[in-house]
Amino acid sequence: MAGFILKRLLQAIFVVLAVTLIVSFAIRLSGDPAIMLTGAGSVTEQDLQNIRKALGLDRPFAVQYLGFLKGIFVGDFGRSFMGGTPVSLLISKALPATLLLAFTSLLTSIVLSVPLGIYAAVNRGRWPDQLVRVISLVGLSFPNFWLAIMMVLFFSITLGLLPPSGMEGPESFIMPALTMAIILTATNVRLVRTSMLETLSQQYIMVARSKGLKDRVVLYKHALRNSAIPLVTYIGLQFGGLIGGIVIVERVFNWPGMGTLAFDAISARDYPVLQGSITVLALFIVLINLLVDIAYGLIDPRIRTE
Amino acid sequence: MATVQAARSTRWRFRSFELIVGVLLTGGMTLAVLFSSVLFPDGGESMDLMARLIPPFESPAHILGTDPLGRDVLARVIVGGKISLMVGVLSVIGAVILGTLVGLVAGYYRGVAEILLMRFADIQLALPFILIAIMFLAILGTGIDKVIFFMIVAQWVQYARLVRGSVLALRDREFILSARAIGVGNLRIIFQHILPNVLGPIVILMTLNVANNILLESSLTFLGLGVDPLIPSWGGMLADGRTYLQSAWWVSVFPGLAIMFTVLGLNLLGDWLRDYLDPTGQTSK
Amino acid sequence: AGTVTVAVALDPGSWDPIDTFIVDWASAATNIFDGLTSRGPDMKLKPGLATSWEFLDNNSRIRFKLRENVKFHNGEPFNAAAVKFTFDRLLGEEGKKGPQQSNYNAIERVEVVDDNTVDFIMKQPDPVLLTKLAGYGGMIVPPKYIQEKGDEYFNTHPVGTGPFKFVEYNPKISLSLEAFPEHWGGAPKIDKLVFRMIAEANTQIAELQAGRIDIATLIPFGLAPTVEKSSNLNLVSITGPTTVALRLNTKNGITKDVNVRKAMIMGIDRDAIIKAVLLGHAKPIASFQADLSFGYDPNLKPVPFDLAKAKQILKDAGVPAGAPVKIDFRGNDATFREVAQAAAGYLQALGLKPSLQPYETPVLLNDIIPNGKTGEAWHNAWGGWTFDYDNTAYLMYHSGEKWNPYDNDPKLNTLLEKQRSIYDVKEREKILHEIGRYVADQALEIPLYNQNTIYGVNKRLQNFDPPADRRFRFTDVTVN
Amino acid sequence: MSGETVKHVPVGEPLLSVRSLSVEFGSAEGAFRAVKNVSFDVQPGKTLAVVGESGSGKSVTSLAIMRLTDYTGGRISSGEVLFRPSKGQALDLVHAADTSLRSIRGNEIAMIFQEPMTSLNPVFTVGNQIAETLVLHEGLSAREALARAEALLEKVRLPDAKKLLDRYPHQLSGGMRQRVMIAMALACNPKLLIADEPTTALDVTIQAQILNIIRDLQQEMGTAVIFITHDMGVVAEMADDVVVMWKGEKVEEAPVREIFAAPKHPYTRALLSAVPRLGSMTGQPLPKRTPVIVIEDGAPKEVGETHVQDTADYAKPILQVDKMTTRFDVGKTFFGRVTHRVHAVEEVSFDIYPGETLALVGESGSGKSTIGRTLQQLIEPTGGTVRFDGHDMGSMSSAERRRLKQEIQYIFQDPFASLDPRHTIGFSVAEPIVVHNLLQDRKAIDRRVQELLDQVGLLPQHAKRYPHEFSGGQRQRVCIARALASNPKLIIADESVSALDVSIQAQIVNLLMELQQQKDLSYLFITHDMAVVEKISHRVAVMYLGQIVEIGTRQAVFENPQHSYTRKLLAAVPIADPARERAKRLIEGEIPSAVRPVGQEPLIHRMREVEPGHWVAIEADLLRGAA
Ligand SMILES: Nc1ncnc2c1ncn2[C@@H]1O[C@H](COP(=O)(O)OP(=O)(O)OP(=O)(O)O)[C@@H](O)[C@H]1O
Ligand SMILES: Nc1ncnc2c1ncn2[C@@H]1O[C@H](COP(=O)(O)OP(=O)(O)OP(=O)(O)O)[C@@H](O)[C@H]1O
Ligand SMILES: [Mg+2]
Ligand SMILES: [Mg+2]
Repeated sequence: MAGFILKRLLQAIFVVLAVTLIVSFAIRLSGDPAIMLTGAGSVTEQDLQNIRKALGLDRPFAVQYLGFLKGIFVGDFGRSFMGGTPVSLLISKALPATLLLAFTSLLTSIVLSVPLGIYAAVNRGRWPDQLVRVISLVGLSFPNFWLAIMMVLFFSITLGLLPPSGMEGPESFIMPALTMAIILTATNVRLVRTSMLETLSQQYIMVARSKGLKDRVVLYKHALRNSAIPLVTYIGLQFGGLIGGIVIVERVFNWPGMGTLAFDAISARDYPVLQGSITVLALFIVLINLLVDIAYGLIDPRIRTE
Repeated sequence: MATVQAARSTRWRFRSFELIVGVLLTGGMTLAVLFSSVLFPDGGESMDLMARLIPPFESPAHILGTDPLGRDVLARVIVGGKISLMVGVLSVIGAVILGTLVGLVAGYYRGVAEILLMRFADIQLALPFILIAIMFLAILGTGIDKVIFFMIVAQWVQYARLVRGSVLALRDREFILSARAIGVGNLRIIFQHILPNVLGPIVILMTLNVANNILLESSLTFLGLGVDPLIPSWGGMLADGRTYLQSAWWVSVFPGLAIMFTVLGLNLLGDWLRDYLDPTGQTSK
Repeated sequence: AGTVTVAVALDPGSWDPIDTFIVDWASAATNIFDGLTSRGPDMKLKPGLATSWEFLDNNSRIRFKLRENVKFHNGEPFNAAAVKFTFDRLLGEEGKKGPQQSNYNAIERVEVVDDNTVDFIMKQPDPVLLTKLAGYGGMIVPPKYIQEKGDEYFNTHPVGTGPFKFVEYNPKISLSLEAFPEHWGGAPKIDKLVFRMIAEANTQIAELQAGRIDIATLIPFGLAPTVEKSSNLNLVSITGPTTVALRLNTKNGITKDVNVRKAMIMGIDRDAIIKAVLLGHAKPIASFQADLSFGYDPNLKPVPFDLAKAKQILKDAGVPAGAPVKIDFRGNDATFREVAQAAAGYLQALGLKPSLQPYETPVLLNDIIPNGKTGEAWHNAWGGWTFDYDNTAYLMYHSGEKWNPYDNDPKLNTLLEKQRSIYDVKEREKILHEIGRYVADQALEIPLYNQNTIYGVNKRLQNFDPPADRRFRFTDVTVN
Repeated sequence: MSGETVKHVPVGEPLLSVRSLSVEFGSAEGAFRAVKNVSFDVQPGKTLAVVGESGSGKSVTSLAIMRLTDYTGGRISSGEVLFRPSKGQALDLVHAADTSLRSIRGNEIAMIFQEPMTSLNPVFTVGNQIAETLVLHEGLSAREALARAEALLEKVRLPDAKKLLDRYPHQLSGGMRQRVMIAMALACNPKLLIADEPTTALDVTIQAQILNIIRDLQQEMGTAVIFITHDMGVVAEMADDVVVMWKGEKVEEAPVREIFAAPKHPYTRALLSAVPRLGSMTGQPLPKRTPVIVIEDGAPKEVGETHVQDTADYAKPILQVDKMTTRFDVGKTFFGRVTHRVHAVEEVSFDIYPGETLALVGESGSGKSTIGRTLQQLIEPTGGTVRFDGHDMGSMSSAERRRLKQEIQYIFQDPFASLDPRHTIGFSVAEPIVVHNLLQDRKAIDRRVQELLDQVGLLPQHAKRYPHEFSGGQRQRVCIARALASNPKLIIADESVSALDVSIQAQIVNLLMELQQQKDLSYLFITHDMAVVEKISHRVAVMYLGQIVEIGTRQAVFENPQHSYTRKLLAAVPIADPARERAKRLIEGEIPSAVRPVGQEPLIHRMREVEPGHWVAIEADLLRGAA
């Protein structure tokens, strides 16, 4: 186990390094922050040079990149080109917001998709099954910003129940989390259903029933844990997609998270913020995947001993 | 024998629901899209600024109403299917072909190809998709071709992973061993024995991704990185219609419904196809 | 008493006046800082921290009398030293790092005459200097505070002489201010002023409808009717500084031909677009400036829409049917997305084959336009914040400017340079008129419209005088 | 299932009374009746064996008794299942309410299933799974339940019971798992135990142990047992009474001796005729095929002829294996260094002659399949030489090696798993012809496929069907046809008949022998079933832990077994003769593992010739090696 974690950590470092390299390089291909900072006015090349120098962009790419790497190790991601706020400060505010939202969404999706998936599997081929499958697909048919706006119109404007945007209290989480959860649920329901069907046909389920256990115990104790592996794997994979998709949800709900931070940084070509935020996001995604691998072992002892 | 019969008849009924509804939805949509140039010779481009935002079912000339520029929503939904389906289908096909080949090679031959693939996959998974899309399109510029290209680049790894996983599970299966025992060569094993057996999950992922990619175009438009708004597309219409959700719901709801029916149809067809591809009839899991 | 909440789209990141050019900065910071001059909601220039000024030494020295007994929020006195410090900083090393310096390059230095008098020594004439002193970079900052706390601290903890003082700043979320009762113009009537950064228009409207903000500043015209219909909201639509044009590529494609360009101008029914797409919240223009702008020529009329004639001209020019016209535009401008489609509809009616290419704004502004990679036409929206045609025309038409990737017209260059050296108002205006006519004659762009500034405002706001340039002052506003 | 009916059953009546039970699957119109009007009684403390071929409805009947068919999409369409619980009145389980059913399941009636590997939930500890029942039915606290679980594990003679409680199923061997399963079933002292083929998946020696345990516990606790099996040997050893099922119906019911002595129904007779009986070949030097009775159109019919298999030609071996060794690397350190190896095959030597069948016997994991797979070039050997037709395989070019795959064919244990489910069997049978380019013309290939199908007793139209559309026996015929397609000289049959019903098994064995006679085929026949080996083989090699411990003619090895392991193997085979005394054979312990740390090589034992051609390992060596 220790060896396994060590190996995965080494891989993780490699992945995060590769990600930082790709991002640092690509963002530099996409535009010059000096021009971004000067806006629409009349600027001379000299003005631009001055700004580049002030931002340290006059150095060769390798030097800039190494400097960035060095910074990472001491937890210093540099300062934003816009306003000079330390990137680490920006991230330390945005990261919890995003992680909270991401986990709430995942949790919501699990809470929705597990019972639905089990229900569909138990009723396989009958109308409840078809209904669940069809409904779950609706979530795939509208883009998340659209669902989000609709939800705001309904819950905030028509009913006046929830705040339309911002991160204020627990009620602020409901709509953003639901928006993302609906989309995740579409695929998760299928997944739960499939692996549940697989599990339910196993002999140990019949054995559990032959012991006189209640259906609920059979389904949620004996079957669910065995079906959880594919779900957990997928959730690990989803996390990356979730973080990607969070950009839009954060924007609609004006959520002060990493998506907003990174998106604004791209728009402004704010290299340090972008590099910093994508690095941290990548780190988290990798970490989540690592946790997923460890969770495997907890869920399924067969994997633990390998 | 009777069992097989009984099992098959229930399966057939189950399948036919999916097949009929799937074909009706997908086929209807495809036909409408294919014949859109006959149905709407103007390509949904005719603009009438004086007839903007007519609600649906009010004017016989505009059954589904008009958009803010006075263009016929029905025409644009039908014509828009062309681009949306093209984006969705081409990107998926491209990614499937690339990903499947890599996955087969990596899973079957293992070695360097596999290591490279897995590291690739790790990196790709660690990159927040939309953000990378924004950067990618900022560098390359926007355009349908680029959006498709990007989606292929971004998604092939999914298929490669999936295929690799299936191949790993398959390669030690007895029928592969028995083919090898007979003297069947590697290429034939890969394409005759392994590929047909991994198609099922690929089909399912494909149908899900078509939806995903149609919507991605929409998200890109939302973020200001869409494609030419003159060319109608479902995603573009949804994104543009967001300003009118309170005043003119029909502008975005109808393209959304079009996506929904297509997604539903494709998924049902996908489920059916997966079952069909599997002659053992272990019905839709 | 009470709190007013305003939604702005962007967070400038720094509240230091010399670091930014973002309008949203000004929407908020105008309440924190004062300049030597200021502009009212009617865009007329007024005294600010300077009570009067006079031009000396053949206009190369401008003497300002400063307002007395003015204090910064931290208690530091406002005086000539503060003015000198402000401009030394703007024109020196610190200013180099930001975008504002280049606007003020005409100033050689600032000299302290006495505690309440300063002289601006000019390097070269700048006819719009007084306007610029009301601009972002000219905001007066506290010398002691900055020297003590450092620039970085100042970025996120701004101190000025304005009617509201800084309370709290949550990057990307909000900026909170409270009334500064000792303000020289009198204490504000509300206690608190909050600016929330909300980038998405639909979200701003939703917050406005929910009564959680009082002013929404980001309203695509498509959403205007929604605001209008809400019982608790007012839609404010006032003439603003922003003009929108489709600039034309004079080097390549069919737009190389001046007659083709003219035909395109003639073939687009801009009145119809203004009426239908912009719902009347705009005015037609004949040159790339608003009617508030100095240099505006009321005699220059927009080319009237005439499809038949335009078609004829195109035919005479030998343009084949279906000739491509590619229009590059900012992809995130929801309103213009519709305008562009409408314009394209007209071009199509002319027998051309228009296509629209959305770009991420930085890419369009930093790469496509300056490097001459545009199609036949490109979207140019111009803020014209100085309300002086010079600020537009020079950048748009002088050769070598980044907004002018294609044209190099010696006559235009001469005219543009000439007006920059004259202080004589009448004379300058004449030249600016001439430039306007010449550009129209050359059909360098399709002038589309002067777009209104629109706000959604909660009806509970009283005495709110909406400014065209979005630089709100909430001194007199009350809420109920 | 509403309206709980309570019937009064007088004392002394049967514990369980199944009355005209019918079970259906599928929807009402296309319903398929898996069990038709079956009735039988189970007396307290007695064992009722239910026998019948695969698919005859045995499992469905047993599930229906506990009404577990509800969960498989089945429906009890008629009949009643009267059960007399220890407290209260007799109850018709068919109409019992869910709550009373649940209080009976696992408490009054318990069940053991066929596959010990999949009967235990892999993600919960053994202790947890046993205790669960106790907590549920006896209301014990978790701690008490665990203590009881430990006692139960001891009862089924599992060593180290306390530690076992915290183990997960995958950490146990098949035999241990089945014992855990038994412990779990017996946890609440059920009145009735239903054992559905509880030993089919196990090795013979383990099977013998499990049967012993069940019998002992039954006596100790007075439990009645319904024992489902298709192995007549097991029936003979276990049952008091026997119910024979055929196509969903009960065709015969009688005390066990009566069934064996005087079977009445044709199917029972067919079944008994096909049962290979160990010792039936005693005194005969060569294998012999004998006719089998099959039921065709409801009537018994004898197929096949008697023929002595005098096909072997001992002039020159076709295959010579010399000191072949195959090992697998398993444990690896973090840096990829191998720490453990499976010594699957160690210095094994034997020859096979044209027309001869060499049987390779031994228990699971002894390395039989590894030998076969190495010969078929599916695995690279670690050492030793193999000559085919005099040519050294190690020095062959790749083209020659490919050709060898045509001359040697392999038939796998599971015919279903070894056919690609996505291709028709016509495709599969044609594949060797195509890949070895034996025929080019499409038509000629089709003709050849038809011919092959015909040879193995299948119909031409079968070519278009998919594997799942065949029965197990038919599938194995397909595999044989496929093997024959390339005109091989040697066929390696790896447990090729183990998964089949006895009557089908007998037919396939006959088919193989017939083909051997026609085509002069050599067989390497891998199996653990001693009875089949006796019937088919010319010579026998017994494997233990990767080495051959005894090799010789069949007659020599069976009639004069020298090695203790060979004897143990023979003794563990259940004898299909209830008249024989039910000896309590003491076979204890598990087979040691072939996994060894790197550097710790197993000892290669020496062989001695006890009679001409009959070699036996010197046991002293072996014991030292295993220790
Ligand atoms: N869930 C089910 N759905 C449909 N048919 C079923 C189902 N379970 C069993 N059957 C059918 O019922 C018949 C009897 O099956 P059953 O499992 O009882 O046979 P069996 O005698 O136990 O055979 P085996 O020895 O192979 O275990 C078979 O034809 C089988 O295909
Ligand atoms: N690919 C492999 N990797 C590691 N170990 C293996 C591999 N194949 C077989 N083994 C091990 O080699 C030993 C011999 O296996 P083999 O399959 O030859 O046994 P067998 O006698 O055929 O048993 P069975 O009757 O169960 O088929 C076993 O311990 C097995 O676990
Ligand atoms: Mg069975
Ligand atoms: Mg084997």
